[in-house]
Amino acid sequence: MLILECPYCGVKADETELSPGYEAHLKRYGPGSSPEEFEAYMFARKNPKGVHFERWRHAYGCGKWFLAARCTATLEVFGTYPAQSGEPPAELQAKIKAKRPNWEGYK
Amino acid sequence: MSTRLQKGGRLIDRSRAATFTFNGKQLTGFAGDTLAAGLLANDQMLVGRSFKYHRPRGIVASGAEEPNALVNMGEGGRFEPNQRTTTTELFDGLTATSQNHWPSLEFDVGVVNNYAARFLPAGFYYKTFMFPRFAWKHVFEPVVRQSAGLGKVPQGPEVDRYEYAYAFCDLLIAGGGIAGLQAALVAGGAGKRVILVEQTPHWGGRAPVDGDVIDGISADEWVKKTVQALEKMSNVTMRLRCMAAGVYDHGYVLADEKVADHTPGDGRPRHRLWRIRAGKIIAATGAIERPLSFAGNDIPGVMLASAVRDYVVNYAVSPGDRTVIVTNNDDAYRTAIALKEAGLEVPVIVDARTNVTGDLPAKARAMGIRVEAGRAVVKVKGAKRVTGVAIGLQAGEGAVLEEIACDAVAMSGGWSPVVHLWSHCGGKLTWDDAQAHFRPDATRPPTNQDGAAMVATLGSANGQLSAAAALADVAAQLGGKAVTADTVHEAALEPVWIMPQGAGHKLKMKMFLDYQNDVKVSDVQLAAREGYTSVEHTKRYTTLGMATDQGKLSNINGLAVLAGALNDKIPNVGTTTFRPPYTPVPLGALAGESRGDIFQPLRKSPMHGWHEAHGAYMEPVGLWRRAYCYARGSETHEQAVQREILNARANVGMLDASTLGKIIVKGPDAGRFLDMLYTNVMSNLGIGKCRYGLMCNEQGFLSDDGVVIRLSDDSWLCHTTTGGADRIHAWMEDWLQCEWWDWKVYTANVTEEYAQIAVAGPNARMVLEKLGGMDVSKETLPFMSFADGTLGGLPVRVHRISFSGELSYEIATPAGHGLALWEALIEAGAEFGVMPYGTEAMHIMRAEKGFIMIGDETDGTVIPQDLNLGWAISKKKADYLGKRGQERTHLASPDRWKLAGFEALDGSVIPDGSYIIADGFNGNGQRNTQGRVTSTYYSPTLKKGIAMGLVKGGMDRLGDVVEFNTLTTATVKARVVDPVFYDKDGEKGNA
Amino acid sequence: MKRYSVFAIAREAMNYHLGWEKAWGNPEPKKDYDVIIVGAGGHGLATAYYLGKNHGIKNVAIIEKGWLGGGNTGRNTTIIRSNYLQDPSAAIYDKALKLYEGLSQDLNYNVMFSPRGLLMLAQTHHEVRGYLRTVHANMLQGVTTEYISPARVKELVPIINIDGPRYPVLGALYQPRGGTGRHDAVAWGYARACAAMGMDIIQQTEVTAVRSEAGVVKGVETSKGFIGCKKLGVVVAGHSGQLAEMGGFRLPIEAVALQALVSEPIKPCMDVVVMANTVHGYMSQSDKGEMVIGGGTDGFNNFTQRGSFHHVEETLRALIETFPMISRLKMLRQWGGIVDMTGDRSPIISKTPLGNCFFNCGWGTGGFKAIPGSGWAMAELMAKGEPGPLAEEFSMWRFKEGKFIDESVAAGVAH
Amino acid sequence: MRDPVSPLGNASFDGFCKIREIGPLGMISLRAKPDVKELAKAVKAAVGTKLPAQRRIEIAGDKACGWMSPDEYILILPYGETDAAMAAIAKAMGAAHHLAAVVSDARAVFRVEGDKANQVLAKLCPVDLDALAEGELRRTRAAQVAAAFWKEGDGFTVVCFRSVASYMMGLLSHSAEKGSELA
Repeated sequence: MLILECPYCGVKADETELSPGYEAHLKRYGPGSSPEEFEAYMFARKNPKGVHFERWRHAYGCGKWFLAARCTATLEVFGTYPAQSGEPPAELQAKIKAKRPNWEGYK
Repeated sequence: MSTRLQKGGRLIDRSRAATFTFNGKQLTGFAGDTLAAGLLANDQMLVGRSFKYHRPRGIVASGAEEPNALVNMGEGGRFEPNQRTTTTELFDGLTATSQNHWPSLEFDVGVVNNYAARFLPAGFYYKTFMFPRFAWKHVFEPVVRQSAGLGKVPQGPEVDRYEYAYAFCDLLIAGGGIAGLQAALVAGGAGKRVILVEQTPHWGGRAPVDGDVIDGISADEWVKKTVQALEKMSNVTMRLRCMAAGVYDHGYVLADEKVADHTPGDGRPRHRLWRIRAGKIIAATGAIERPLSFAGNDIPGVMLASAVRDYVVNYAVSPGDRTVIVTNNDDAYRTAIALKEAGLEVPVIVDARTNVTGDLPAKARAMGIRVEAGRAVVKVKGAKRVTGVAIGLQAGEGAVLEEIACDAVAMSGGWSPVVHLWSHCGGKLTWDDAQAHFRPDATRPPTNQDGAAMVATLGSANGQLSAAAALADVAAQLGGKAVTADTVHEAALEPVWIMPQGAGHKLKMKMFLDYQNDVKVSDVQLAAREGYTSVEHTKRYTTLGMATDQGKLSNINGLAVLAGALNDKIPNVGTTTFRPPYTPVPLGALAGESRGDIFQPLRKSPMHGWHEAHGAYMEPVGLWRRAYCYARGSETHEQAVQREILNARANVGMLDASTLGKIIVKGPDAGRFLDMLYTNVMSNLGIGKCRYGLMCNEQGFLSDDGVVIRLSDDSWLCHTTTGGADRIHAWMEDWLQCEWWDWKVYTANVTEEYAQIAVAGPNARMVLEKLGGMDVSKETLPFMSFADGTLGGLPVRVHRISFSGELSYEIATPAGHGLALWEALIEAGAEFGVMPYGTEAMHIMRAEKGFIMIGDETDGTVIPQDLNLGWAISKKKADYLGKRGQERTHLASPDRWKLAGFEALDGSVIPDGSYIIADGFNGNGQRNTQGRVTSTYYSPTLKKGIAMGLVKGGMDRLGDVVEFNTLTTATVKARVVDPVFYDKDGEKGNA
Repeated sequence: MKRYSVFAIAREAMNYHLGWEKAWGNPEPKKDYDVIIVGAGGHGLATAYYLGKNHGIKNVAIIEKGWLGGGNTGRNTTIIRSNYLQDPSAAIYDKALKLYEGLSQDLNYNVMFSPRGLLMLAQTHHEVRGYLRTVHANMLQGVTTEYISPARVKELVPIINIDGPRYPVLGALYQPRGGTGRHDAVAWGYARACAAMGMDIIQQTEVTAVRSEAGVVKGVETSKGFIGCKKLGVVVAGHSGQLAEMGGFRLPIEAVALQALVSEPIKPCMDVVVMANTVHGYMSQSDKGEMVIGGGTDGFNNFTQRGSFHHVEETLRALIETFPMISRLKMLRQWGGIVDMTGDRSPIISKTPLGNCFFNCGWGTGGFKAIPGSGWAMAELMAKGEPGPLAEEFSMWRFKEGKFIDESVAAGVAH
Repeated sequence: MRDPVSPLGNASFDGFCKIREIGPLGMISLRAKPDVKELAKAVKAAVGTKLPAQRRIEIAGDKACGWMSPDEYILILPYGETDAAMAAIAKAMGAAHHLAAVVSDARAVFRVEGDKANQVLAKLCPVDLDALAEGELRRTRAAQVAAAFWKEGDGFTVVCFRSVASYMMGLLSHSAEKGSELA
């Protein structure tokens, strides 16, 4: 039963107030992309046992999508940040690196 | 025999008798008794039969760990099987019956299994019952099932109510013994928000029973004083009868509060399920005494030493006149002393240790109790009740030195911390050699969302078994004013896993580890011998610890026996996983308030009440209820649907379309956004106009459709399907927030702001004109346009769109006016023959017109191209959601099944769900297919069966005859036709 | 290996059951094998078994990180059925069902397959139509199913509340041959049969890397050192992603938690398996008398074998609505498993970009019922290097082509 | 023009708290970002309050403005005044990017009154009510539906969607049953 803090409204939201949205920072491939690119965009998922970047929507709240860095093995949450982010904030990446020295980075 | 003592009983109120029945027999106890205490007070030691061998079973314990004393309780809608008598509070009028026997508790036919026990070792069923093949299901399994199970099946519908409650705290303390109370006092004093829960109806735990002295006063007094102090703290919440059932991630704790189990029918919720979010959790959940494994340790009258003490001290119940104590530790001497002090006889204390020292044995000896060191109970004599014990050397093989008559045996194999809450989220354990138990390893706690320790254990749960140690533990972990308990010197225990240590196979087949599931020492050894050496294999193969007590008594003894059999150390064998709940929780409590009218939200349109009042048969559509049809008099639903259709085609009908989604999309980039969302172009739609549009997911599959209208230069209103409103709104927001966040677009889901009514049929315009208020003529309001205005004095937006193929107006009005508008239309339409129609008529009318329906023609694997909707897919657009997906080889294949109409050659209705057969069989021997039906109805308009479906080749197959399968060997031959069956030129809708 | 039978039990009983042999051994790994299977769950063991039985490949090691049968094989709700909609699914699940029907005899181990019948309730008109479609499809697939009336449902399941109030039962898809099996026994039975063929089941051994040369697999690094092989089969459910990464490619898989629970045991009251997909719950009664209950999955990646409790509550609310009397039963134990979900929720039985390396995964919430069929198909794929008809459609490349095997289309079908 | 009807006709329930359905109230959903300078003006013009900060509701007599999300506000006012307010918003916002929609009829509004009102909500919402500040508008879930509430007077005002009004009434009544007080 996760708690994730919504970066928009500051609520420490209960999992039941949220809708999950799976992997974050996917690049959309539209017309003109190769079959491999499109497949990667639609299906190939990182699915790490460890640090995972994912999408959540504060569905029973402000309705906004946000992103979270969470460990799928311990469920530790390293941080949340707005969905309008091209990549995880640098300080969040540093925090994760400090806590998980073997982490290979978000890419 | 067991009986009520004349004096004592710290928890009972002798002034309040409670009459109850057991197996129809009327018995009397006192307020404050548990049902088990009440039964024992009436000499009812035999209370049930075991699972497998149907052996007689008596009360073993005095708390949540009880494996045997489970009863059917209550009657009718309050009947509940498997109620644990040791945790059930006695109340006046309680009724209970024993379980798992036939015909009676005293004489149970199932006991034949006991005589055949030798042939029924662990896992015997895996090795037999295999022939003949059908026999397992039809012969053996029914016998196994009938003899297994425990309680009876509840019959009546539930009569009680339940509720959830949420709570938040810095610190949740589970367990209201002295460690929990002191922890609450310290944390509460430090200003923390504390919730303290205790599963029993009493604070204080075992300390008062054990006669501890804390801060110079009796434990009883100290508990009272501490509780009073806590009650004064506004930041501390205390709940009795509230069991912390499970710890979940991120500090989430479920706790089950038995609000009214002991006062049934008083109108309060029976249970309340607390959902607590705690910053930190402290498990001060105590410890559980272990049985000893000697032959006949399951005979009624053999009890845990601590339980014997509880019954004497708490309830003034004597389990027997002569109680033999058998132990490997000093604590059991407390029981001997308590019995002696109550005036009962203790013929002997059988102590497995060769060297017995310590304060308590000294006291026992001083009281004149005989202590035999280095001795073992070789076996217990008796059948339905203990009659004596045979004693031998613990170091021996079972030679009997002496037989002693007794009617009860109190055993103690040491104590195991209750580590469940620690372990639920992965807290690790460490083996404590000195105390021969697993206790929490504080260096490997379960962690929370911050990666920090989430649970701590205190007191006995942390292996600090004495009062002094427990309180010192609180001080060490939480600080606060030091509270000290008088120290009693206790000598070390000596681990004893098999008694006597050299016992032979015959004895080991009578040494029970798991009383309820009938798992014996010999079974665990057999599992090890056969290679089921992982602790999980052993557990599953023997069913050790899988009974309703989940191994609270049996696990450690079983592990030790397994370790012995593998010649390995106990910690290397490890434990099985602790899973919630700590003790079983009623499913009703877990479902909370959700039943009956508030089982799920039932969404109602503003006209919902009208439909119900007018005979509508309502069907669930998502969480909505929509009118399926309005049957009149003796009409069947089918007849009603046909009447509604014919009337709409001949006169005029009305449909409640309020559930359709309505989403405003506005902004400088709104047109561009809609062009990405829909397969066709919406940016060039004229203001005041309507356009049908399709939406696909990124895979390319059709996900929703609806009419889009242009409200102004920068705003559109998108209609979605009933099921699509929230989904599509979320979909829009997803793209706007996560992909195109620099586009200037806002959306608003205004679905529920409006009631929407379709008025359809040749007389539709006349009905609207009768109401008056705006010009709804063909010239002013042509097909596929809309206008705002009033009708009958109500504010409306009128759309000229048609899903029925008839002249049709869809009228939206603020929901608060919905019913008024509906009634006004019904009234105005009376002279034009208006009738409401339901969803089924709508389905059929649209099928007659060849309109597709999301969910019928689509199923998540269909693309618009399959449905001949290419006209609604822009060829000019470089991109739209789903375009790339549709380019994939399988989706672009010419072999895809495509939409066509079908008419059975004999005019019949093609069976719903049927497939179009193709020649031959595939590699797996399955008949090849070339299509399937998607919508099939009897058309009352055309007086014949019509169908839409997908077929390889689609409209290229016009005129072909294909074969649909049926649920018999027969097939239905049908011709491929144009799916527009009615008004092919669309003259009616345009009228 | 001595055969199990009632006579064997009687014989051993005379000797306090001291004479039973080990069901499987505890071997040290050899230097190399013809085939290594990673994962000694039901699917992995079945693969090994059929490699030996059908293809004569017996120089096989099955490597298991924990204890055999300890993953999803030992934590599912034991439902067995084959009433699937799509041809490839119906084929492999029905193959599995047919093998289950004779599995106890085949393995000489009673897996307690109990064809007690399985019902999927139709509680909306949409669901009615979905199941009518399935029953027509099954007809052509050779899978025997029926669409039955509410009255017949009530006859089969007297404890059901047929009239709602919220979702009246409108009918049901009934597969009389469906039922349950004893999950642990399936793993144990296959394990014992593999051991009897001389295969090595190596437990408590973790694969840490996949070694390959020139795009062809050579063996695996393990916590017990390198073990060579000619062919590698990976059958590790929730951990498939990690193994694929070791092999240098990515799978369309996400691991999520699926939860289940059992009630305390009561006397027999329900002789069929009931699935109610509108309200997301399914229930059967075990031979011990427990009501075995499952529901939906969590919506986020999770490797903890613990789920979020609100899903359990949702399932129970739904089932109490359907079976009001269970309100008075108690939850005895709840647990979670890691299930591997693909893009279309159907499995992958496939060659991979790495030569001689084969994956069997993605069974999501429906793996147990497939075990024998999955093992059969995987063994065929591994033995021949090319998929047979059973595995053909389950290639890992189907997503690129958009060739889905989507079972959710008929009516939200849980497992 | 006829008066609109509230979803439940102002039903009420007496338990350990009083539950009343109120309304219909006028409501406008206004979407714009707070850094759009016209926004504060528009809110002022429509309901007379200042722009609320994150998770706040500004109340002025029978009008209010609540923060719903970083770019969404709810304006509350008498039912009959929404047209005027919409006009005022349109005027104040001018060409600035925004969306304003009347949602009065899309909502049901309840009052939960009494000194144990928080206990009713504590049974339904996963919200730490002790931590709820004065003037805080909390959007959350009440059992299985979306809800928003804030403290006002001797209790709470609770808003949900119109279609689930009777479900919400059922929840609130069940939770306020006499004898089921939490403390």
